[in-house]
Amino acid sequence: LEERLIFEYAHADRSGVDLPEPPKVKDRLGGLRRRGAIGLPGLAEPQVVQHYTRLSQKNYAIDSGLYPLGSCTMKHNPRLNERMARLPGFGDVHPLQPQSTVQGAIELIGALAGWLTTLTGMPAVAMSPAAGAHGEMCGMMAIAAALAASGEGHRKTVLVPESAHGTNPATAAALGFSVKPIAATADGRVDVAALKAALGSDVAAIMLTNPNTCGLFERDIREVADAVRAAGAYFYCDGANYNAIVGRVRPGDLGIDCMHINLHKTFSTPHGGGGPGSGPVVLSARLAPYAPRPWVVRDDAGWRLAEEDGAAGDDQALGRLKAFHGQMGMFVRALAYMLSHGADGLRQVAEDAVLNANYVMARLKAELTPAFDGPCMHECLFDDDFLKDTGISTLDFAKAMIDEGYHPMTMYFPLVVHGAMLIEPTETQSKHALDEFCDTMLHLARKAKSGTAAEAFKAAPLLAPRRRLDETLAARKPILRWRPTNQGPGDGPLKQAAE
Amino acid sequence: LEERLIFEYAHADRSGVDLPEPPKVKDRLGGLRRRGAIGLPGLAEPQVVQHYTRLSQKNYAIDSGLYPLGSCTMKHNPRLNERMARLPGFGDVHPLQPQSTVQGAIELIGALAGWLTTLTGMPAVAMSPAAGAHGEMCGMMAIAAALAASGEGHRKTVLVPESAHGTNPATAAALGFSVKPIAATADGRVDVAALKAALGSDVAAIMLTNPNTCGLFERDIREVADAVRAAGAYFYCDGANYNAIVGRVRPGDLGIDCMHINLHKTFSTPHGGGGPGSGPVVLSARLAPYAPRPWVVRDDAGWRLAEEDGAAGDDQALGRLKAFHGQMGMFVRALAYMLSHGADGLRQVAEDAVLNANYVMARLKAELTPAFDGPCMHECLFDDDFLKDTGISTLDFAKAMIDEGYHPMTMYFPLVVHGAMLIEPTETQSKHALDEFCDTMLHLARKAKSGTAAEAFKAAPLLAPRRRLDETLAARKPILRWRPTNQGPGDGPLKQAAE
Amino acid sequence: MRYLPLTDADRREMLATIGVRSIDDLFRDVPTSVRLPGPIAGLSSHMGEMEVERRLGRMAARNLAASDAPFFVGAGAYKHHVPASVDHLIQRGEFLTSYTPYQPEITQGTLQYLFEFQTQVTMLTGMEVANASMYDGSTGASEAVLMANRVTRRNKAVLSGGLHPHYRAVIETTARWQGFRVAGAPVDADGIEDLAALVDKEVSCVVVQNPSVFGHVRDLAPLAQACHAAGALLVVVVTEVVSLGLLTPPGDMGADIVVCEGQSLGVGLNFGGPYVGLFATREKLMRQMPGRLVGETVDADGKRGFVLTLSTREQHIRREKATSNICTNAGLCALAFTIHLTLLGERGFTRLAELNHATAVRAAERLARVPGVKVLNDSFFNEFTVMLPKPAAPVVEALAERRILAGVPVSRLLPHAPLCADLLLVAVTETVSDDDIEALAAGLEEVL
Amino acid sequence: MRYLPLTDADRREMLATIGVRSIDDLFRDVPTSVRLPGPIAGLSSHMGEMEVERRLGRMAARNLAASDAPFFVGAGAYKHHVPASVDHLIQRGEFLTSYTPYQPEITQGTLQYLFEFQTQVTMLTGMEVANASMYDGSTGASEAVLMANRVTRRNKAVLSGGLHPHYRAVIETTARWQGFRVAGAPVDADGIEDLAALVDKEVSCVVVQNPSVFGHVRDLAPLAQACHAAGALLVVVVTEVVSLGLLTPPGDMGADIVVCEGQSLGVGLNFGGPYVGLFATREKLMRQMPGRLVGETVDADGKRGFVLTLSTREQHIRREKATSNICTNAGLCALAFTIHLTLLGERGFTRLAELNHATAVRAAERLARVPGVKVLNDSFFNEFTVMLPKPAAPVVEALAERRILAGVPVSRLLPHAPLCADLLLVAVTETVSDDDIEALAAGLEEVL
Repeated sequence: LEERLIFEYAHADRSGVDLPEPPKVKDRLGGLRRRGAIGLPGLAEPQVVQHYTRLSQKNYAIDSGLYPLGSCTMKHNPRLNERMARLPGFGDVHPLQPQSTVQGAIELIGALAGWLTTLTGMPAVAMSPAAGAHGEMCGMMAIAAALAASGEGHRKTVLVPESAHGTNPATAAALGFSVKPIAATADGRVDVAALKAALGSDVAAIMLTNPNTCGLFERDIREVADAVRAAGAYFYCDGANYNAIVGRVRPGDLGIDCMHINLHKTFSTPHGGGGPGSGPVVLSARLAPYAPRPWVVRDDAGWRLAEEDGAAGDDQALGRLKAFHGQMGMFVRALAYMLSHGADGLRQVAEDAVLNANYVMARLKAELTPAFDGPCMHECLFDDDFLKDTGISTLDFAKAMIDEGYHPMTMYFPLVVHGAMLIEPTETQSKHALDEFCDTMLHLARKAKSGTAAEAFKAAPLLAPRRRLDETLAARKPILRWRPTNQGPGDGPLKQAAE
Repeated sequence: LEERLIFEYAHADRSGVDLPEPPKVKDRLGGLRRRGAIGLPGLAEPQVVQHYTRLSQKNYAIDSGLYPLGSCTMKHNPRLNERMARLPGFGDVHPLQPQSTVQGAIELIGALAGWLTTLTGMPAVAMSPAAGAHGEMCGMMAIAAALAASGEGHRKTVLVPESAHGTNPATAAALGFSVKPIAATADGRVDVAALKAALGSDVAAIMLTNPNTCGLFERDIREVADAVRAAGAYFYCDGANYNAIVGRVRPGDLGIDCMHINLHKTFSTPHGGGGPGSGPVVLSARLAPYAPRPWVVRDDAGWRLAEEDGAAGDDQALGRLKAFHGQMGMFVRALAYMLSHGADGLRQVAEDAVLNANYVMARLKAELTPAFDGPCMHECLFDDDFLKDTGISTLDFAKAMIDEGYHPMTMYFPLVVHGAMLIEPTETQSKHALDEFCDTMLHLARKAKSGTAAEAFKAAPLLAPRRRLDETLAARKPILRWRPTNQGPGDGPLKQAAE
Repeated sequence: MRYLPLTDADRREMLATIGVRSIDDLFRDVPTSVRLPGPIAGLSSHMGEMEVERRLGRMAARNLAASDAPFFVGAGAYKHHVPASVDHLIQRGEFLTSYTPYQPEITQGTLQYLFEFQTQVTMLTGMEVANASMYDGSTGASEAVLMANRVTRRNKAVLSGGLHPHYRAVIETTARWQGFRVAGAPVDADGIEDLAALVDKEVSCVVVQNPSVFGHVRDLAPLAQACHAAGALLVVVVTEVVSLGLLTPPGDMGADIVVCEGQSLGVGLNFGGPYVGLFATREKLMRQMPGRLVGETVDADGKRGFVLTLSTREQHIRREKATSNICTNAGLCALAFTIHLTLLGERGFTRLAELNHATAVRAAERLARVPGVKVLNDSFFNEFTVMLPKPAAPVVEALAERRILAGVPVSRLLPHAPLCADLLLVAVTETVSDDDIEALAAGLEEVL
Repeated sequence: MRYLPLTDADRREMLATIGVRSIDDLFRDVPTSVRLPGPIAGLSSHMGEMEVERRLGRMAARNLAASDAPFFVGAGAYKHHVPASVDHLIQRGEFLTSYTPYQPEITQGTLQYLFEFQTQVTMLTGMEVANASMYDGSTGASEAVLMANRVTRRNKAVLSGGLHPHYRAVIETTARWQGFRVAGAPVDADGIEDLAALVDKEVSCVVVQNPSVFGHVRDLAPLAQACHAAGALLVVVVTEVVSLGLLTPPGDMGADIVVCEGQSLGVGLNFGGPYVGLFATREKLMRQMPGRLVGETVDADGKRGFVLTLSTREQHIRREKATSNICTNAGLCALAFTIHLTLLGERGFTRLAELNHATAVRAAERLARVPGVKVLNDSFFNEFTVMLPKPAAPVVEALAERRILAGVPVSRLLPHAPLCADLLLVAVTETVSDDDIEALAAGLEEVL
């Protein structure tokens, strides 16, 4: 059965919510009472539950199986965390209640901040960024603020390796920096010589991901850090791949100045189909004074949110990044995850994540072509060399995986590798599941190389809720909302079949 | 992907639960410490969540779509009820806590009892039966107790119409009654003349379902009740079909002596794949003294559970039917449902249930053959006349529905109709959903009658997680548990495909 | 009304299609004298979620939740920690709102977990086959006796004095109305009864609980031998299924039927229900089992699949000749049970049992030091009996006022056994902290 | 450890397959000087669910939950009743644990609900297109200004004195570091400002909140005309989206961009986050929008389907030339929002708005009768400003001690505006009962 849009089920006269009769009053709407209907569809509760249940059944998810997306860390999302986030003391408190009535909530933010700074070996953390990219913005603002404070506002260049996430250059550019790409070496790491050469007096910062997006640890990171600092610049580390080293290496020991942490990657808060995220940023001592408001303070009177600068106006804070105090719901989940694992468990997380990725690489290299030699960290990268002359692209290969019951890996990223396939199994997959996955991948690779399967690959997927979708059409003639004139599926195949 | 059994994923060394180290003590197990392993499989939490998520995806459910099972009342299960049942004050209280600490819990049972007696117009209710069949047992025990108390223990015959649920004769027989079937008339109702003729001095009770399992109201029920009473017997009413009349007719006005109420049918507590149910029994004044312990009392001191008879031993109660006080979790859900609907809403429930069933009958009679003339109540019944000479059975027709996305209706029940198809849409389906369902049914009926589709029907279902299963094999060589020697799917098609 | 999708326009249109003028025309078979003209009086009208939550929330708030107090109440229902994923998974609509799996092609989810459940039950109990669950332990015990009667064609059950009084009452009720005899042993608070002496050639079964309701753990092998020698069956009841992580399973001691209350795993307290009964027996007795059974088979393509099987025992096929009138099982509770047990696994389950026992031993040792308190048990698992220097019920009440839930006074279960008035059953699970034990001991010292 | 499926045996076997001897060999690219020899000091070790629940439960218990007190706190986040089915549905694993729908064939669930969400947002706001959500209202407002700057190629934003101070602070932070100017109007507690006077040819947009943070409702059509005459855009911010059930939508008054905080529907208070930002604009400005967009298309079989579209605006394609650095949206909160709104429908949503307004009017009338209290607003939706005879912050604190959460003292938001010290923002939603209003009034009478 096709699932209609809610608008196609609708009846204005129906509602899935019963509300009491409003008391009779003279309205005080300043003459601005709405005229005419909004047009919202009305469904009864049973229909709503069925609609969203059926929609959900068209989704792949971590709960369905292995989710090998590189750089996205699709690990198990514990349900304990969901339960904790829904405790009334966390889920049902208002951000502007008197602070005396939310001491435990502020304490929780403080406790999470303590875990983050201790784990990373950094002295401070800004908790309010709403997502990883928001954290990048926060960190780069702090760098801009520090430069401004020291009279070095002229530093307007930011160095970014070619393999970086798109958010890195986008963030730098948004803040008015000019982005200078740094090449990669043949072994998939940043070209330290090129980097040093670029480190002039115009350079504000370098933005480096470590482990990098090729799944490799930047061996020379200490040397990079020293050079950056010597050049008077700041070292921004993209923490998207923190899962590979959490509990085993402290980023603070690497000489970085700031790093955002995706709580939905390393610390298991759910991706939720694309958000909400949460991106606290740990800061070095030289950036800490510029952290955004508010922050958490503990003093004799208890826990306190430092929300506003003093009347003296001597505040160095870079400002406020969002209303209220950050993604509390994600904080609770992340802290529940950290407490569950503990320092010992988090170390094991990193080890198992790296072990799983190397195991997959070891098994797959029988048929696929690893992009680089040597061990990887938490994700393994292949190029499309093994598909040469097959007429099958990375995309085709990925779509064929869907018919085998898997979500595709990350494709065509990082850009430095041709037809990249980036696989991150995460530590929450069993050896059994990895073996099943590897068996399938090897089978597909052999099939691809057989020389007779190109058409089958191009036709994939066949078994998914939809076959390949026309993205060009979508972009050329954007239909971004339903309108009554849209043709529903009621006139489509189903109706015909029934006749 | 095939979903293995937990035993086939297992590793004894793994656990999805972390527990603290037990304190060191000298054990006091009386020398009965277990020797050797239990053999339980060990899985980590991520695997467990994936396993059961994937299993769930192999199930049809109310949340997936229309569930037209006659006599089962598969209506929407509100999630509010689930939330209420999980309030710590209901879900996290022990049945043997001091009654002073569970006043609200006892009050809830009392409040539900009040709704049940008021709705049914009966003076008393026994709350402890765990399910409908258990309620039947309770009601028939009460009748036996009343007969014993009045010195009429010689009444050993119970009259049961041929169309009754299997539980009716099974219950009567279990209590040592001999079951005497009563024929149905051509219009699908009990043969009143035959019934009256059978009402001798040996008759203990009649067990009648009303509306009956043909979906028809027993027009002559008052006459039957009078005759039964005049003959010195009791009138047991099977309440499985109460949904058709709830809020619109009070069973107490029909002259019955007792009726069980399936909270999971009329009052929307979830079926849960086959339970738990809950089957309170309403009782007439002449049966009330024999109700089982415990019951709820409200006096000046508050709410109280009357759990044990007085020391005087003058108790008439029929005994205790189960440990503790009944299916509390179901009580909370049922009361939440009743409060949500109110007296007005429950009346509407009956009306819409009956309207939906008649609408389906009206639309389907274009191609299918209704078993009886005239309006039905909450379910409509067809025979297999329309399949005559097609080579297609009711079973084949039902399995073909699966490929169209529907759960089959109830088949081959009631037994009085040849190749019966009993359809109960319930009041929680929209007209839109009914139309879609009817279109599909009409399409299938036309296809069946086309004379060319028998093989296709026999092959159905093709699109379900499994095709038809060999039930004969299962019964002939019962395999009721996994053993290490069982062959898992790992050696099956998947493994081969991967090689 | 939020659960009713029909609009008035729909209703009018549908009545027209049917060809009647009003809804009343569809109710024409109902005698006019009993048709109510409007909503039933004395009941409230429909209300929104917010209002329902307020009403029920007020009732809920009048109860002291187990988690809000030091908690030692057991006697057939036990407070254990249930992992969050259990409740999450059982609430998936595909499980929660599914019917009995009579259509196996589209209910393999339910069927497979029940098959896994049956297997786990056989492992725990040391038996060969198990069914897909009963209402609860007490009704399961009663069905076990009926089954023993069928198997042995005898008509008399011997009940241990250590059997939970509620279980005994349920069996007695069944006996009274279904016509068999019961020989009940005297209350056995000390765990010293000799049941073998009561077994004669008329006895179909002996029903014994292990650990007993007073907590005593006993080797049942001698009793099993005595039963078998007399042609009777041994029915073993376990009300605390976690004990099977540490104790010799009934099957290894010669039990013929094992019945457990499965509430401890996955289900929660729920003020007494719904719970889940486990029922296991020997393979040769399989066809005399009550309740649903899931079996393995293959589908038309030869793939492994599961179905309800041996249903010729059941009422919907056999009607008055069925082995039991049972129709429902406790499917969703069985699901909670099996998920919890799968999460635990061998290692987690045995550790959970160790933790329960060790914590209980600690508690027993501490309470034994309270002046005037005597622990009756030499052996126990996670529950034991203490004798107080005065009646237990008022002591429990006094402690409840201090927000300590101290246990079950035996008089609550056996109001007519005066010798038991001073006895208190104390259950100690993994949820009990050292502070809780200290609070109970201190509370007792205060009120005694 | 319960979340880690590898056993030690697995690990050994896998290391052998890889061809290394120890896990350390896989970390060999990490300089030895920074490799930690063991767990990081100063942090606890792993613990079970029970212990985590205890720890976090203790913290949670130290907060006064909104439902446990008469509750009048608003100012950008509102307590509304969320139906139980909303939370049930968003917790389905297929929604909760799914990634961004970059693979449309197997994420039609997410894509379709986002398409429905976008449509609902356009309906509510009276606009033509909407994106698939922003982090929250405040960051959405800041993105709106950046978009206006791009569209107009101007560099100065005028901010209303009725704009939520946090929103203003977020825009100012963005302005400071991303390099544009802000002209902020003075605090407008009385709702009488004339923003048109501030619009000149340098202005890219005027940002105005309706109802304002002080609760005033205004007709923005004249301001829109002034903006358009000067070539500027009108950005309308709505922090209480329920108001759109009763008020003329911003689109009908001429808004070019509408940003709403969507927290009121489906999401809950969560101590400030996560929330969900709604972002809508005119069709002609579509390609300058930030954030993800879902569009309708067809698949290879011609069936309707949905995809992320116009992603050439986005960072993962355009890198430093992207319209915004945003990568995430608030998918799951958007789902909660759209489910709640779908449940409400036209009838439920407009009634909810009526109920909020009517209850708030009642509260305003009652508070106006408290001696010394003055209600500043002529017009409002469900929140209004009262002037107290003394500073509001200590009054609120005193009432909190009586377990009444009376509202937000304006000084909490504007600590450096001495004229505002006596002002209190009072929000009144459908969750407020008559008893609650009476409790607040009585409390005020007591502490004033």
